[in-house]
Amino acid sequence: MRIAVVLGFLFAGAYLVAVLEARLATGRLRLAAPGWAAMALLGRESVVPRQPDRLFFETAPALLLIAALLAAAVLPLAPGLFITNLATGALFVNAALAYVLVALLMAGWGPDGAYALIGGWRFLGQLIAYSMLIVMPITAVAMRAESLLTTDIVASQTGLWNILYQPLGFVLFFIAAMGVAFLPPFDLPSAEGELAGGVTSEYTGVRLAVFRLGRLVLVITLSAATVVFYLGGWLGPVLPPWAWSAVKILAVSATMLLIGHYLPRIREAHLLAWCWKLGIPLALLNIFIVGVMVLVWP
Amino acid sequence: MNNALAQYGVLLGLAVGTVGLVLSLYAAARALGRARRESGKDVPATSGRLARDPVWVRYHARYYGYALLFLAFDMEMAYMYPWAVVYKQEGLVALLDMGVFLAILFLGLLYGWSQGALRRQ
Amino acid sequence: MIAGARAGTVSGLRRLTAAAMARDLHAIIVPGPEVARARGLDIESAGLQIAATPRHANVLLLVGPVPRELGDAVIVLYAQMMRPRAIFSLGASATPSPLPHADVTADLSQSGLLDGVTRLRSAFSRGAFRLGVSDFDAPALQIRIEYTCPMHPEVVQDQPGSCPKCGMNLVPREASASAEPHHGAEHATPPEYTCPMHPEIVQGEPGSCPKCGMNLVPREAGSADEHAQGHQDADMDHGDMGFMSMVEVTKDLPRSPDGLPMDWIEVPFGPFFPGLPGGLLLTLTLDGDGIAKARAQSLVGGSGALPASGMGAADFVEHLSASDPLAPICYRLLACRTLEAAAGQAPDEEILRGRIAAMERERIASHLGWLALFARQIGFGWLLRRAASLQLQFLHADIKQVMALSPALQALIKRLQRTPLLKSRTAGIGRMVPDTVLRGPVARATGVGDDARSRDKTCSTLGFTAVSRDRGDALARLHVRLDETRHSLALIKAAGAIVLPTPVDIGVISGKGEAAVETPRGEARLQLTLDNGRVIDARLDTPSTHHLDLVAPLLEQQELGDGLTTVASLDLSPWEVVQ
Amino acid sequence: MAVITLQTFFIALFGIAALWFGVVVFRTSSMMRSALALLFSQTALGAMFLAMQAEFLGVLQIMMMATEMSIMAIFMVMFMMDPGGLGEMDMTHQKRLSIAAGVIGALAVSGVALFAHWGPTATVAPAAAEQIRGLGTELLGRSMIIFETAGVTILTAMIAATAVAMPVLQRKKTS
Amino acid sequence: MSPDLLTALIVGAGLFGIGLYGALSQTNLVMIMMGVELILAGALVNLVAFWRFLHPESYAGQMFVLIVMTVMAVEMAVGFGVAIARFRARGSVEMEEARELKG
Repeated sequence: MRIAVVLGFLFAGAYLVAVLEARLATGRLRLAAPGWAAMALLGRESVVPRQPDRLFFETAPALLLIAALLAAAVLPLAPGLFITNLATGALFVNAALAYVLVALLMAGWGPDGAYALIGGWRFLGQLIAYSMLIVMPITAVAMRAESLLTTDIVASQTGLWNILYQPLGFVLFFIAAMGVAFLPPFDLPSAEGELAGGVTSEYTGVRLAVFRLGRLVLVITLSAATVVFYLGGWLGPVLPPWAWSAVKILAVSATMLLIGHYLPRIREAHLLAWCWKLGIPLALLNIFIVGVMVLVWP
Repeated sequence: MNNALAQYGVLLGLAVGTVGLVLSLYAAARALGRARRESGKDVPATSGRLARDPVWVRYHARYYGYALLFLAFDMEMAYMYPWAVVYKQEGLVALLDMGVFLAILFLGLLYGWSQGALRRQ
Repeated sequence: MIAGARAGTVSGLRRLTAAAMARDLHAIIVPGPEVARARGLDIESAGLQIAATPRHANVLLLVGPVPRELGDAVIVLYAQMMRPRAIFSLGASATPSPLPHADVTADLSQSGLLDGVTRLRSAFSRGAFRLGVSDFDAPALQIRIEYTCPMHPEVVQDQPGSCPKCGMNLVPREASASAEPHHGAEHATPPEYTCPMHPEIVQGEPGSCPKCGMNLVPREAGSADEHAQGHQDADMDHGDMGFMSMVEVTKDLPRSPDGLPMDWIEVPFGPFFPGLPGGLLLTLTLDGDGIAKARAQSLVGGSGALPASGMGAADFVEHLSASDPLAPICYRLLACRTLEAAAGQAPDEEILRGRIAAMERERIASHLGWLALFARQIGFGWLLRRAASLQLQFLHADIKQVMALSPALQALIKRLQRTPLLKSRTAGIGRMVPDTVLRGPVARATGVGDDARSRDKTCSTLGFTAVSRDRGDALARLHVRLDETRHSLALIKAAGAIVLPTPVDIGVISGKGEAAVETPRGEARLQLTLDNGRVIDARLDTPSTHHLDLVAPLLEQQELGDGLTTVASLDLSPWEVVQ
Repeated sequence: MAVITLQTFFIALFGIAALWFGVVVFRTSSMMRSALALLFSQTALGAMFLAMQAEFLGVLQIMMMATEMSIMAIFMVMFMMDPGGLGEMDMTHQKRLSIAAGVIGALAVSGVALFAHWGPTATVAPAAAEQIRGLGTELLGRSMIIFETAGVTILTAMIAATAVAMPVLQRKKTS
Repeated sequence: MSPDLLTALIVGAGLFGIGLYGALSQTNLVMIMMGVELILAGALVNLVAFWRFLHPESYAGQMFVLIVMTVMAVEMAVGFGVAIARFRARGSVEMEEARELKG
């Protein structure tokens, strides 16, 4: 029951993200649009390119969805409302998200098409850029909570949300989260103007539908992670806890999409250079600052 | 103890269930008909040209300088998580200890930077 | 009913998905969305979403007649779309030869588009599935399997076997059926000869390379596209090797600047690549995601040839105006001016001013269209939508509407100057030095203030001053164009009215004339010869013709995304390229 | 008292998966498949660690190997002759010797495992949260020097890799 | 002894055997490294099993696992560094060729 509620929430959130995405792309708000689009994809043909690595081509969309769902499985929406509550929750989120990379590499390699291939390898470069900025800010969060349990992490923010306690970490994590979900301006692997769709360019019909579903769930998952780690999870006055989680998660997703809408795509060389030459030193600084603060003012 | 194992079971079940969901979607799509095999349809789309050559060739990834450093630098997280959990309880010792560790790693990063590893090759 | 329907009886789930497809139309546009917008079509407000690849499209939208050279590419696009797929033709009833007839045809106008989309929807919801569909096939899609060695691409034969050079099993590869089979002594097409170091040198007989003096090596005509250029060292000889040596394989490969010899692949970007103007074919030899070599060509450029009997003056004006759908008014103006120069006539000042206003209005619209295309290339969603909608409003605006739109345009320009990441995205990309072949905003971005308008008296009286920036990169080109739109607004305001250029009656005269017009892409010049009132010879010199040749050297060693940004920032119009 | 429990079943299941993927690594000619097979072999090991209730180590293994083996994949594709495996090329030598060595090695180690006296086995593992804390205390306590040595090792590796891999000419130009 | 420990140790032995085969039979530096990775993975399984079933109270066992993981990462970083250098110099990472070219 609990699991069904969480899954229902995730898919409903993914649907709303799709509505917003369609709104930004077409300029019109149509609540039914993603539903019709999914239905239409189901009805269209779905071909496998000739001489592909068929195993990879077929596995990638499902793996993307599984990775996104597993990462969401350790994120609580309210006290007691979670799929699992692993003792290593904060680490497990990272572990599951690492398979987003694997899925995209497979999707890039599988079809034996130039645009997809370049997209896949680009995402590996992107991971090398953002990965440390996911891991290190989460470490700082765990330092404050003295636990990797996601419920403990939310509980540790009772007095002051982490976005205020460690704003630097929040900024880094937020940017890196957009990188994981390959949302604009970090949509290097699936860029339309550079690779005509990149890793998604050979997916059609129902396979494309699964791929897009995976991507949407991934966006919701990353928003949920941001909320749990930095925005106090379910904490908040008046409203019931689950409502707070819902509001915050949707707000974070919307922010992610809107930011991308108003920015041009980043260059890969810049992404790598900025993340390593600026991001990692800042993340280390963040750990140090939080370290001192935890000792001085717990 | 069983609690933890049960949780892993739930995660495994979630993964298997997702595979089931995906397969049932594929089955629904299959029920609507198979894709017709037509010439040119299954060639990877390159904006109006039939590019039939295989592209699985030795790929020049220009970020290999970063990749080398990343392989080593990535290891730091294995130590940082257990450290973060006991940080508050251990106090200053932990701060100094990890400070030294991270400073050592950061030296490596600086070395790589100075040698031109941190750029597009 | 649509020709590209899926097979199956209409019932249950199929009916539901057909209804969904009617509500979810994704179009791939031929020749490209920028042409559709320049013709005043608002594709997205009509309910069609613009797809980046034929894989994700279910509507093939033909805007105007398809140029002959794009025929094969359109066939490939159609073949690569998933069923159910429909052809929607605006302003032309005929489709390129083996394609089925257009499922829906409509006038080339916004109302025609809207009407057509309505019919398209009902065609989908009624006919997405039907019994007895036939496969689509065309000669352009035929393939032939040939066998090649993965390590020695020059080894190609029709039968499977092992490589004579290294003994590896040959792998099957697809080649276009029209190319000549590799085995067999006689060649229907004669071999051509090319230099191993300079693949651009190709000639019909053996000889030595004019660039380096090396002996030219023979190559199958028409096979150039199938081989990555890095592999063409046909005289590599290691037949006596005992085992397969990678040292041998890689020693002759060209190396990247960092010294690693990798494989190069040749990838087409175009003619329907999102983010590049439709009809422009960019063939990039990629070394990883870096560009090793580039080749740019226009598939839709005209030859400039006129019918032998010549053309009437009014027809000529229409002909020239239609030659570039991206700047029709400027070319109309160019034709009119040249005819007037030949006839020695000049319209009165009022008309001259009005014409300049029309040209400047087109400049604004064209620059906005470029912004939309550029935004698509650099993945800037907001700018794409904003610039496209402004372009459509400016396209046919009268003077009052132009003035009313002015604040919105100014706001857009201001906003762009404040956008984070835009500067880092464009600065330093595609840097050019001042060069005499450069024209228009591209030249002015290198610090050269040359502008045909500064030689025009009427323009000067309206207070025209040329803008220039000196960085020479994509950012400078962006800034020049933004500044130009501002100046254009001022010019239109000063001119006071917009008058479309119409030819004055030149009578039955003979003579030569020459004129120049600063089109949005730079100065276009026209020389023509009149014989008894008919145009018998016309020589057109356009900016994109020259800019196209610059693409190849400019792109070398750039990152793929940067290279495409460079091309987009040049604002090429493949239509005006004179071949 | 050898009872086959569900736990044993899953340990064996993931163990067999790890072995099978390990075999695939050397049996496919596609380099990408080879690298990803190694990845999934390591992932299966991680799952096996979870089944053995070493939660932190299991999750860590699953996470680290995903990124490291993906990077391995790009290096494979960079440096192998035919990364797509289209040529079915044989890239091995001294096959018989190697198989013999592999089999004998595996048998010898299993023999040790079978016949050594391991003494009584623990049935109860500490709770997962406790494990992380325990490991943290260990890091900052008795194993502190080991931990710092690991840091120095990583530093050495970073320096060695950079110094070897970066082209000499470029090195002079920068800095 | 428990079947769990035995299973784990046999899996470790199997990985060791496969890795040994790979390291000996492959001609390519990168493939040899994959063999070494598998050998190290076999060591990892054994270490985790020993910790779990023999000394769950001592975290030195887990510490060993972390060190082996570090060794894996270090081996990969240095190995690929060498591979890049070799490839740049010779255009190949085949060990066989390395030997022949020298001698």
